[in-house]
Amino acid sequence: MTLRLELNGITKRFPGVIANENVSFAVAPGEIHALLGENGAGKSTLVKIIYGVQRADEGTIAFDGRKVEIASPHAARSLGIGMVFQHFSLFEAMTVLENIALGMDNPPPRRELEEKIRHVLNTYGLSLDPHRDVHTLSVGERQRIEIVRALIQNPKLLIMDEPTSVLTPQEVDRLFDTLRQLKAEGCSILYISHKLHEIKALCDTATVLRGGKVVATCDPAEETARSMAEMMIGGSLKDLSPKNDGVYGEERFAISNLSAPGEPPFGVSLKDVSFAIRSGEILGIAGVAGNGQNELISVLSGERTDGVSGVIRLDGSDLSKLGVGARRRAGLAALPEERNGHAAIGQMTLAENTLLSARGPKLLAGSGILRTGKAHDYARTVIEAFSVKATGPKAKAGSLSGGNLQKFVVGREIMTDPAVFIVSQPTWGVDAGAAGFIRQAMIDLAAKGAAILLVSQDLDELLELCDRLAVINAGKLSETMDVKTVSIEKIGLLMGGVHGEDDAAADAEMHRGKAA
Amino acid sequence: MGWELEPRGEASRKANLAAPVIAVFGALVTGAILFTFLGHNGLSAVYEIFIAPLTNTYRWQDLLVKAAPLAIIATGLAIGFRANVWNIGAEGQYILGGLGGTWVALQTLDMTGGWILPAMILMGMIWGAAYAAVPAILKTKLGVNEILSSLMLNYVAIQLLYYLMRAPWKDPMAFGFPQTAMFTSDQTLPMMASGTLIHLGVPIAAAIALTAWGVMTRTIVGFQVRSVGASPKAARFAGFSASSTVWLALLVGGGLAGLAGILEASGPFGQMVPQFPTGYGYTAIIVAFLGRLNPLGILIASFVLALTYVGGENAQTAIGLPNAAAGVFQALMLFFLLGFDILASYRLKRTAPKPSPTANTSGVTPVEAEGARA
Amino acid sequence: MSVQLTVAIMMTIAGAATPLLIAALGELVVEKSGVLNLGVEGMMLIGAVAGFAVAYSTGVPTLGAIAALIAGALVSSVFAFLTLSLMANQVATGLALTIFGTGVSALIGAPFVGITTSTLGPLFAFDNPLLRLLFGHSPLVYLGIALTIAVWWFLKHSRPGLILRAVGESDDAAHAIGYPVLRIRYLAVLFGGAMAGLAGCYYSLVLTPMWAERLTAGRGWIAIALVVFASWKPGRVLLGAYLFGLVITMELQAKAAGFNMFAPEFLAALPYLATVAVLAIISFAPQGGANAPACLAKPFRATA
Amino acid sequence: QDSGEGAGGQEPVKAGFVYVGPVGDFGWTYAHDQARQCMVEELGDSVETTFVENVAEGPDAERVIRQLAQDGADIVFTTSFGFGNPTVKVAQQFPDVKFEHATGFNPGGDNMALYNAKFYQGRAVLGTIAGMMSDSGKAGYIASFPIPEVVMGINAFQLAAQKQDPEFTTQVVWVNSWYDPAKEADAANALLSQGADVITQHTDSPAPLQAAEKAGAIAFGQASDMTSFAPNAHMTAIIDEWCPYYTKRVQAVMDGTWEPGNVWLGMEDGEVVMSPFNDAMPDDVKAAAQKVYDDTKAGNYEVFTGPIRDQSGEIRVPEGETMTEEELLKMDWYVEGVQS
Ligand SMILES: Nc1ncnc2c1ncn2[C@@H]1O[C@H](COP(=O)(O)OP(=O)(O)OP(=O)(O)O)[C@@H](O)[C@H]1O
Ligand SMILES: Nc1ncnc2c1ncn2[C@@H]1O[C@H](COP(=O)(O)OP(=O)(O)OP(=O)(O)O)[C@@H](O)[C@H]1O
Ligand SMILES: [Mg+2]
Ligand SMILES: [Mg+2]
Repeated sequence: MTLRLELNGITKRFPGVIANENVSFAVAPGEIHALLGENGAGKSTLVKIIYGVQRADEGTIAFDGRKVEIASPHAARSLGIGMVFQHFSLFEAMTVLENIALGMDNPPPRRELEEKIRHVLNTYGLSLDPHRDVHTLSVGERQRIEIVRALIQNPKLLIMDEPTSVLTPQEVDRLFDTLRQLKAEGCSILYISHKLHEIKALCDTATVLRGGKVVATCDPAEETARSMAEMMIGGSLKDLSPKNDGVYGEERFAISNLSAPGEPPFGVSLKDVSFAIRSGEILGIAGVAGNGQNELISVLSGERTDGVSGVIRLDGSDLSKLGVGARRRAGLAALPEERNGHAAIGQMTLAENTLLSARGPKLLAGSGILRTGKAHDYARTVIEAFSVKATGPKAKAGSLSGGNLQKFVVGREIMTDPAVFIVSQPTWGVDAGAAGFIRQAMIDLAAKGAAILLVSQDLDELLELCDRLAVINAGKLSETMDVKTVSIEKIGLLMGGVHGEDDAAADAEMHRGKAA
Repeated sequence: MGWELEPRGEASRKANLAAPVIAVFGALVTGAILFTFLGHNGLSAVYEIFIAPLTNTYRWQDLLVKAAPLAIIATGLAIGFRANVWNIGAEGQYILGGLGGTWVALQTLDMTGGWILPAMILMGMIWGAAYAAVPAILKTKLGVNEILSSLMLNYVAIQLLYYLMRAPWKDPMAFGFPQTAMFTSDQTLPMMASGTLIHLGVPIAAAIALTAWGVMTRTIVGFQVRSVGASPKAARFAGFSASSTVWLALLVGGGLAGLAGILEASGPFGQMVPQFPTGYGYTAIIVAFLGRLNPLGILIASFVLALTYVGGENAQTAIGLPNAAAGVFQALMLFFLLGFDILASYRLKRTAPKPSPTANTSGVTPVEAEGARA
Repeated sequence: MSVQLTVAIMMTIAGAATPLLIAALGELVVEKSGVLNLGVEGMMLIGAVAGFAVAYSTGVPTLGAIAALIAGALVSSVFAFLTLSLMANQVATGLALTIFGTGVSALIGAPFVGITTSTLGPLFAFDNPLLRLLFGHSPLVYLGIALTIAVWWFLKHSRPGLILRAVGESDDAAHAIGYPVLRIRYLAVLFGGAMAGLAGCYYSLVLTPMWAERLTAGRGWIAIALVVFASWKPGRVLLGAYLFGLVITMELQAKAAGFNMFAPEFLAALPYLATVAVLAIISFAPQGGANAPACLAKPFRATA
Repeated sequence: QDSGEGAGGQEPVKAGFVYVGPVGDFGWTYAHDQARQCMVEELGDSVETTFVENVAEGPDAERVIRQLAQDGADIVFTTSFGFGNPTVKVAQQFPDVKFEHATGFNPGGDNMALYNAKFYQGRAVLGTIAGMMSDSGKAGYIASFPIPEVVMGINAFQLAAQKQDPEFTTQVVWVNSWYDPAKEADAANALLSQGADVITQHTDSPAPLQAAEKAGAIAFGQASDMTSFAPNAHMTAIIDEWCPYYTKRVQAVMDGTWEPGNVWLGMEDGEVVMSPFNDAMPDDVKAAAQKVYDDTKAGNYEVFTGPIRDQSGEIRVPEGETMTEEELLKMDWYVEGVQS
């Protein structure tokens, strides 16, 4: 049998880093092949080479038994390679149809293309309106465009780079159905994810990269998530020290009847959100991306105050009329999910980045003047305490890898000793080692008596860290539930917008991935 | 064999300084070749434009006087550009600044007192800032692109000037010529030392640039501007309001352009005339970029730009170089400086030839290898 | 108003509108690809002088127009190299390009001051006013209208047009799915330069057939205003150009007829005021003037 | 130290010129530069000239004038109205240098002179031709700015035309620019389409002439012979002949006889001349036009001689009286028949 894809000695160097070193492996027709590795292990680089976005410095690629040079994505597509990127490559102001046409090399005329799209949607049980403008769509729908774009060209090899981080468990199941159907049709799939249980459920083979080199090949079904993680980091995984169960203090952070209009033009509005967190407690908020999580964080942090109603109490005093800086001084630290460009500024140094949020609590500025020396020292402290891999406080934030930057911004907030810590997706796209570190830091902070609100789409993380859990859907927050008694199914249904067994119609709503 | 640009991890201070020097040198060499090609002595042309003015103390005064308004406007613009606010309406704000001060002057023609000139200057800044408030409102309330709105308003300002000169503000004693009365001595900018041309605007320009430098690097406001420019979302995270930064940037930019306007009107012009706008607002944009949006760099850049004007005139009289050739040389230098700017943030790297065989247009090249024939 | 007068006025409007139209269509394509070239005035001057020089030297005005096209594209390639390959700031480079075009055109044009050449005038002469209105214009007037349709079709219905818009919308996404962002922008800028050159030679070969320094007297800036005024739609550029032509002509016609309703300065400022007003109005449209290319004036560097 | 006096004898006089436009404008600046070259031809090696073109009116002009003075100019000609104040300022700083300012009114000190030309005399010739040749009795006048010089030109034109055709009217269109070929062309077209069959202008480009040529109307050149732009329409042109004045003044510097002054020279001084009449002009028109020219030159004709009525029909200059130069230089009203 001819192999679908065969890599031989692929090497790719970037200034100062070898992203891929002598990588060789093969994918058979109809095989779902996982690519595993820590952040920066070289997975994305490798698939970009296969898709012709980047060129390898050395090594050869054979496709269907023939050696090929893949000089561009066009070349890749004409061979029958499709790709769904880690970061979407969509054109917001254009329609779904135009976006799909742009992803094809020789799209048929409009009408025919529309036919074909409908055909693909039907075949794989997906729903999407070809005439909608992309900027009106949810994240899940956007990913579907990328998938349709790839599928419509009948690929023989489909590459997916971290596709599930934005989907509900139900949507993930649906995606897996699609992928299995493709596999049955003989399409090969190269699949990248940090979610190891998904790999176990889906993949036939896994190639593990570390520092750009292939360090292991395994059958995921035979492995545990832990054993695969240990292959990735090349050592044994540390366990989190246990939380001190049930030892909570006073109520520190209480939200009542918080409502806010959605951010124009398409944001989700918050409706009557209420909850309370006690000292030492971690409250988790689960939910599909785009259901009001970002709105909630920005309203709690004070980034948005327009049209917001309700009360936000920290240790009894109302913060709801205060701005960002005043809330920080009152002891509230809030960290949004996007690190580069929201929680940090890539072009600025780490020292300057401490000024963004710690200038108040850490007195890094006074009477309008910056204390640059102090900021520098604080950055150094954070780097050391959180084992951030960086050349020093003068390193540009953008030069850090995602995981290291995440450690830095989490450290920057935690080391201000906040009374309340609100954090979104602290370990998104972060490898197992760094994720463990960050989770431990949060547990330690709670142990010191802080109240923590953790917003995440990673259910495993929520179940592991939180004491109680609520689900956000379409801007409404469910009842909070004790993690010990809650069922995954119930959370999944709540995430999809089903609030009771009476609600049959909600199933349809769930299919759209997100309630408008 | 090719060249490739490779980003620098940390901005290189050395490259930051070297890039403009290389650029100026490149422009000089190119200029010399060009002028030779045009039938002049290329080297002497470059000498007359670039060196001769520097060897003459009178020309130094001219240079400083010419550079002052450029530096003031460019400093204001650079603060905006740092915040990602692309005010290119400085020309209009400069005109309005001149008009604002002139309005005060016309009300006070028969008064005396030391308060008059400060009042004129203040009013100039207010009118300049007020004119910049138009794009600010449009941007913050309606999201209108300020590049385009501020550009359009420049032309409106010129017509307003023409209108005021032609009718309401025309000096009745000027034989029907469209211009205002001459300003009185209390309305005129004093000279720094008698016998020189250096008026008060020159030290004001230096002081403004130095202050701006301090503000941008050492204060929270400066940090706010830089943050908003680098990432509006991160700035919001830091508690900085994007729209107040837009206001700040445009009001400061407009106010400084207005200041430059009234300093020119009350200084070198001594009255308001239809020929008042001479493109300082546009030139200052270039100055801001040549100065790398850094107030200290802007001081140097404004001087260099002034040199190309003064030197261009010098070359006309000294060797009969046409004005157009001086203009071409000026443009060449700008091209070089703008082009070499990239060396500050990227380094040029020689790339080894790719081992790949020639790729055909589709990009797929089946390689004829023995093993490949299945 | 007599038929003669009406026709004459309409002919004048077409004459005033055509160069604005051609230059603005070029700039529209440039901006749709995500590039802002403020050097239109400079490129027009180069086109004007090149067109005149070649028409004069060869005696064939059509060759002049072709030379203008090429010359405009050539100078715009300087802009393209600096802003695209070297990522220089587009606003500053565009301004520098205008300084460059002004100077170079004056240098090249010095020997041509004060002489005339055969022009790109109407192909047919008619006494009948209606026939004259329909067929009595310079070929460039028809070209301008044809170009509008072509650009409209290109952007709206052709695949290269779709790709061009995509590049202006999100350069990173376009790059990721394999489109050569820089090459596309280069081509757009060259097209814009060619059109500006052609528009410039409308002055030196049709409207005021001669060469003099600064012949275009700031019309390049109106062309840029026009693109915005038209909210990046070719059909509206046509409408806007003729509307601007109408405003310019009506101002002069009103004066010629002895009316002085407005201060002349107000009428002169009107196109710019109208453009600001349009900017404000389109911001109320859903998705705040989504026609504005999202990447306008942002530098792009491929990360690969 | 007496360094300059070499074996060759006398050091040449250095004359500097400051121009507001480019020498390639084929209008105002072009005429001055032609005169500069003509003066050099007349005086030969004994004069050395430099010029700076495209000088903005205001501080830039002041700088350029000063630079010329510092660089050793003996006499500086500043050739635009807006150079007046800068010239006065620099003249005060350089008492040994002579300054000559064209078209201004600010006399300055005793090293500064003013000079201007009576172009309106030429406008009377144009008006005569227009009055005789127009069928529609309506001329279109493209004007720059409403300053006295332009106003008196319009009036002179209309008065002369009226003498030939009492019903004659002159329609003025202001273009608010000295030089904007496209706008001038559009203005001419507007006037032509509204029934004017004569086009004349007080702006600098040949564009109106070209428009007239296309429309089959007649028109006149401005500042220099523009026949080549409109062989059929171009009847004649008023030529600014600055050369005799420049030659005389530089010669005076050489001779050490230079005196400040304020001259307003006309046809009688050879400063304003007409270019050759177009052959297509009927003989009687040629004769009438020639007569106005000859009479003016001889001092027998002054167009601003009463009775002159203004637009409201009121007599402004009574029968038999002639306007003084001072009155003319302040003129801000229009004669009967001017529509503006
Ligand atoms: N464009 C680039 N320029 C320079 N270095 C790069 C570039 N892209 C990637 N690298 C380097 O290559 C290494 C591999 O990066 P890559 O993005 O392939 O990692 P990854 O395995 O996909 O990580 P993650 O799991 O976080 O997505 C990185 O550590 C980085 O140092
Ligand atoms: N365009 C680039 N140029 C230079 N270095 C780059 C570039 N892109 C990435 N890198 C380098 O790659 C390293 C890792 O980047 P990468 O994007 O893979 O982070 P990451 O860990 O994958 O984060 P995430 O999973 O959130 O994308 C960083 O050290 C960064 O310096
Ligand atoms: Mg990554
Ligand atoms: Mg990756």
